[in-house]
Amino acid sequence: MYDVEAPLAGRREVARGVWVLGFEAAPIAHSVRAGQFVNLLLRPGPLLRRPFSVYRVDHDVVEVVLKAVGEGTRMLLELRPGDRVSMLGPLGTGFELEREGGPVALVSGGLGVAPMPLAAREAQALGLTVHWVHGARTADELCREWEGDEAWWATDDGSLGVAGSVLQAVPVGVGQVLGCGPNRMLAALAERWPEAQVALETYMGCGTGVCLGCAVPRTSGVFDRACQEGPVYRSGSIRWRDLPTALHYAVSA
Amino acid sequence: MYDVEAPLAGRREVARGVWVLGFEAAPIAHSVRAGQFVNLLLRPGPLLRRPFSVYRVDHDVVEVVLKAVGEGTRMLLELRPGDRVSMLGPLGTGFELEREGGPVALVSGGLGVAPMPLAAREAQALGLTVHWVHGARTADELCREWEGDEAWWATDDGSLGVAGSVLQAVPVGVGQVLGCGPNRMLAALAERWPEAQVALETYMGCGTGVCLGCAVPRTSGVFDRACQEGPVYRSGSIRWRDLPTALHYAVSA
Amino acid sequence: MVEVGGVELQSPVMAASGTFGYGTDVPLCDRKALGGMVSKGIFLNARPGTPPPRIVETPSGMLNAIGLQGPGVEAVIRDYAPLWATWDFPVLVNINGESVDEYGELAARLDGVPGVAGLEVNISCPNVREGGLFFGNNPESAAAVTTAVRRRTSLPLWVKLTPAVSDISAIARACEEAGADALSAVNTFVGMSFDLGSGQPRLAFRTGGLSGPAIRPLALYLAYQVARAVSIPVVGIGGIARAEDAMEFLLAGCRAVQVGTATFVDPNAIGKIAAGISLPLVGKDPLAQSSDRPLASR
Amino acid sequence: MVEVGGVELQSPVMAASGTFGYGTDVPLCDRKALGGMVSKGIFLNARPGTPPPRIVETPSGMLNAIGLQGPGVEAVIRDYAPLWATWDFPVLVNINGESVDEYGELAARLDGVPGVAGLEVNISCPNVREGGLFFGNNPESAAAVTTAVRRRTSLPLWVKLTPAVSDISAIARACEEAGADALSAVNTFVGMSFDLGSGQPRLAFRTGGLSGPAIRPLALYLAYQVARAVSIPVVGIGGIARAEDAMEFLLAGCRAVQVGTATFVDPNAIGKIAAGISLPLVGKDPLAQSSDRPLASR
Ligand SMILES: Cc1cc2nc3c(=O)[nH]c(=O)nc-3n(C[C@H](O)[C@H](O)[C@H](O)COP(=O)(O)OP(=O)(O)OC[C@H]3O[C@@H](n4cnc5c(N)ncnc54)[C@H](O)[C@@H]3O)c2cc1C
Ligand SMILES: Cc1cc2nc3c(=O)[nH]c(=O)nc-3n(C[C@H](O)[C@H](O)[C@H](O)COP(=O)(O)OP(=O)(O)OC[C@H]3O[C@@H](n4cnc5c(N)ncnc54)[C@H](O)[C@@H]3O)c2cc1C
Ligand SMILES: Cc1cc2nc3c(=O)[nH]c(=O)nc-3n(C[C@H](O)[C@H](O)[C@H](O)COP(=O)(O)O)c2cc1C
Ligand SMILES: Cc1cc2nc3c(=O)[nH]c(=O)nc-3n(C[C@H](O)[C@H](O)[C@H](O)COP(=O)(O)O)c2cc1C
Ligand code: FES
Ligand code: FES
Repeated sequence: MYDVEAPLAGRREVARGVWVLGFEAAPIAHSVRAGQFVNLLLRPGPLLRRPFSVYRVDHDVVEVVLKAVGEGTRMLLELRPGDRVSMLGPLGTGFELEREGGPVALVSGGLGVAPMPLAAREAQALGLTVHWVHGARTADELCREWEGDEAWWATDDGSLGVAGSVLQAVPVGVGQVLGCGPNRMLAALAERWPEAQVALETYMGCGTGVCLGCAVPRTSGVFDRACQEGPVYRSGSIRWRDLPTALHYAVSA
Repeated sequence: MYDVEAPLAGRREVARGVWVLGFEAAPIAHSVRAGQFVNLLLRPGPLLRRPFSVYRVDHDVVEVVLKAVGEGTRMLLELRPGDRVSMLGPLGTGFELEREGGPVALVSGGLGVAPMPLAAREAQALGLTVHWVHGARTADELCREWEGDEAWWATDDGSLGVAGSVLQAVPVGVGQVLGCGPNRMLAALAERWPEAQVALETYMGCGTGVCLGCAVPRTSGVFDRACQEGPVYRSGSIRWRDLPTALHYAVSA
Repeated sequence: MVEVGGVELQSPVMAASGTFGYGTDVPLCDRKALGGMVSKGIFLNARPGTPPPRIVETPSGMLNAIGLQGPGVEAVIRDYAPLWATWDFPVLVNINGESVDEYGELAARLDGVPGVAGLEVNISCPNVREGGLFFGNNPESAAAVTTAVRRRTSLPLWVKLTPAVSDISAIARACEEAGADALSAVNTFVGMSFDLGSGQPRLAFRTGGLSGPAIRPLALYLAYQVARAVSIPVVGIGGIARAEDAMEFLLAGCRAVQVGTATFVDPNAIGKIAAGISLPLVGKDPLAQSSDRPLASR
Repeated sequence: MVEVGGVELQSPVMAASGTFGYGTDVPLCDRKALGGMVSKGIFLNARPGTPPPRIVETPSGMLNAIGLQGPGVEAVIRDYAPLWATWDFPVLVNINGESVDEYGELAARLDGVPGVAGLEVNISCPNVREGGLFFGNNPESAAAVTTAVRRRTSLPLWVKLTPAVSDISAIARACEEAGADALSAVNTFVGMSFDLGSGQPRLAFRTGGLSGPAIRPLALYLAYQVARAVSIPVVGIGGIARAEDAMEFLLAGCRAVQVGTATFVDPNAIGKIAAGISLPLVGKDPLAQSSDRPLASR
């Protein structure tokens, strides 16, 4: 775990209103694994850090992908090159891919695309075939960037790829399923692939395992810490009914 | 009173660490009088507004002069051209000059220079002779800009002008004295010129007269509002002993 | 129009006592959107207030120790009430006493004065006889003040509750039983701050009342408890700066809200808040839906 | 070294209960600067905690409703105490009960366990027998808990006070008389927040404890009152994020401080705070200098 004063190195738009921000943070860039996250602090800014999956790594640069949903994300998108954030990471436990596990499907909805490029690279490094499966509401909300061997698309309105849920776009014959997206989508994914690995979002206090704020209800009856044992879990091990379906609120000054 | 979303138009350094910031705020620029102030709000930023005397006006631009002393002033100095603040003003009651009152001495210590350029122009518009009397600790802390007919300088260390208090630099024969600076300096000024008009600083809650936070103890026994009846007072009408001598504190996140 | 304890408000968003003066100094506030206002707190006699510094900014909040500076009731009746009588929105007078009798006396003087739409009784005043604890700190003294006021006036009577108490529900019920028509919840929380240079408290008065967004979650919980405890209307107060904040108090069971510190930041905060409240929400009753679990655990 | 109620601290800056786990998960904290730590609060038996959401951010603060999730006392004795015994800084165990007896029982189990430097008794727990009000809400139940613990242990005994009470001095004195060696002031303030979409409270538990800089002025005033009321040492807690904040509590009469929420923001907050405290200041006694004016007025 490192705490890096990370300057913004660059940014690009990858879907309507969705931006990739790259921050220089060498020690994190060199140690992060797919599915792990970083926790960003803005000063001035809201009290708590904001967690983001690592999207990609480019030499010393750690990339995250986001859109403005509240005060913190709005401020992140207003940063100018050279502006610094405090980046804490890498945090959490990422995906585990098996060399013998067969072809991989990376299934993401909306901003759930975030952990997938790193996962694609790790899978390819293991010699695995990678199916990139990505869905959004409309074509212009789809993330334009993808990695892997073949891409499959889905949109709610059918403006690109399969019309309907991203789950319908998953090709047959995959051996390992990795998922990320809204809890509702992940719950559906769990019904079909209980062995799938999913990366969850929860509200977080610390991101480092000490506050117990990020409780994930497991079928074993316990609450796990999304920031420590998670955010990646076997989808069948989650009590989906006890997870909030929509995470949203905003803090005012 | 106007509330203007005012973009930063430009800035310049006028003494070591002391900057003039110009904001576009036409309705305020066209109505402000010498000694009045504006109340600036930063978002994101500290909860309350920050009061600043109007330094100069240039067409639609309102200028203030400041240095970094805490969170709010630090953030103001980090603004980039085009960044907006909310500017409320003009506020308070300014100086009153008399056409028949004789030559004017504008006596300022440090950042107390703030209301003086406007005062100089108003005095000259009345046909009055203006003595600019300005002091600071050292020569490089003196504000380099001045207005009026003749300038007199003082520094604590004698590096420029009179060595010692700015009061010693005031020339003889002035009819009207206007003062601004640390309360200690103004108290001394009051002993010598009880009829002088001084612009005070107090902590302020609202700047608009409703909170009663900016209490100024008058010799009449009442507490006045610096933001409404003030910030300019006859120096002899203030109970100097009941004013805090140093105003300073800082808020953390 | 919203009716609260006998007062007809223009909107559910009012100006809180001590943050709007006597209503004469807030030119930028949209007075059409203003539900009503509560005057700065007054005593029977004029009070000079406390010496400066009176204000300390704190994270998302501010401490104030004004000392209830004001001209006394007769001057208010003479100088302000006639103006209020000409305004479209109702003005309540916030009354304060050093003794139970003083509260009663104030109520009597204000009874029937044109322009005075009601009284808001501030029980966050030190009870001089009981060692300086607030009247609002226990049900008995809160009820005693309410009763004294009720006996001497037929004006709508709101009681403004003190926040830092062990059980606000008991105090709320005591005020209701003693004849309050509505309850305002809540006043500022007592706090302090030290200056590291001098080693002394930053406020000349040492302690002050904390207001602003910092206290919102606390005030909301107190208003929620009060709304559950009584059947008279509750006016929520504390840290409201946006329409969303006001709606949280309405969801918590309040009939209206008051806005204080936000007016210092934006003189038209009330106008914006009133404009932003979406009314469908106001009907929802969260209390009806949620089960009754114990109320705290960390 | 600073001695507080029988515990030798490495510095005056400690980690607060529930914000440092069991001390095993904070790799970036400078452990040389750490005065000591208090464990996450435990009960006699394992507890699953409350369902999510457990956290809500608020202006300069956060609400939490964790529900005292933990493994129970035997697991703590087995899994953590042996580790603590090897550490340079002292570890206090934060104990919680649903009844007075449960507190006593916990104290007995932890008595004499190597690695346990002392007990911090959290009295901000709902007293199930008394209708769910906190044990810490009145002097009698606070004293009853303290007495029960004192009887069953010779360990240093700190009592952690509840903030939202009418008169914290009385409660502090009751705990001192019942045998507390030090007092921790204060715990979180109960608050809440509503989600406008659902019309329901944002926390699954409905209410939660407010912590962070928002509460600092309130916590400071409470710690100040406690320090004036008792002669045992007081440990100040609430919103401390910088060395300057810690120094305010020391000026208010505290012997040491605890840092909670700031650790979430900066895992080495404690290291920085401890490094930044300038000791000359610690000697000053503002209370000796200031006159005794009544304590609040707005
Ligand atoms: C492990 C993890 C990885 C994430 N990865 C990404 C990512 O790659 N891209 C991305 O856009 N978002 C990601 N999120 C969600 C992201 O953290 C939130 O969108 C962000 O914190 C919102 O902050 P805000 O200030 O803009 O919103 P506000 O609503 O103002 O935030 C208020 C509070 O709510 C929390 N919050 C709000 N929405 C969420 C949410 N959906 N999940 C968790 N906390 C939330 C904030 O952290 C904050 O404490 C991730 C969350 C987690 C837990
Ligand atoms: C009528 C008036 C005119 C002023 N004109 C100028 C000017 O032209 N140039 C200039 O540099 N400064 C001026 N000041 C002082 C200026 O307002 C403060 O320096 C500024 O508010 C400090 O903010 P901060 O966030 O940097 O400091 P912080 O210390 O972080 O501020 C914390 C709080 O203290 C208040 N505060 C701190 N110092 C002062 C102070 N000296 N006076 C009043 N409030 C203070 C802030 O407003 C804020 O509420 C004026 C003050 C008043 C009342
Ligand atoms: C400067 C100031 C003065 C106040 N004066 C009074 C008063 O005279 N009487 C009263 O009952 N409340 C007074 N209050 C409390 C407010 O009416 C309100 O209850 C409190 O500020 C919380 O609301 P807010 O967070 O919106 O400011 C005052 C508050 C402030 C900030
Ligand atoms: C997530 C969280 C969990 C907490 N758990 C406990 C606890 O188990 N026992 C306890 O006595 N206090 C607990 N507290 C209270 C803190 O120890 C501390 O008193 C409070 O947070 C105020 O300090 P702060 O503002 O520095 O966080 C908890 C606080 C937080 C934020
Ligand atoms: S976010 Fe604090 S334990 Fe996971
Ligand atoms: S600053 Fe509020 S009345 Fe002057």
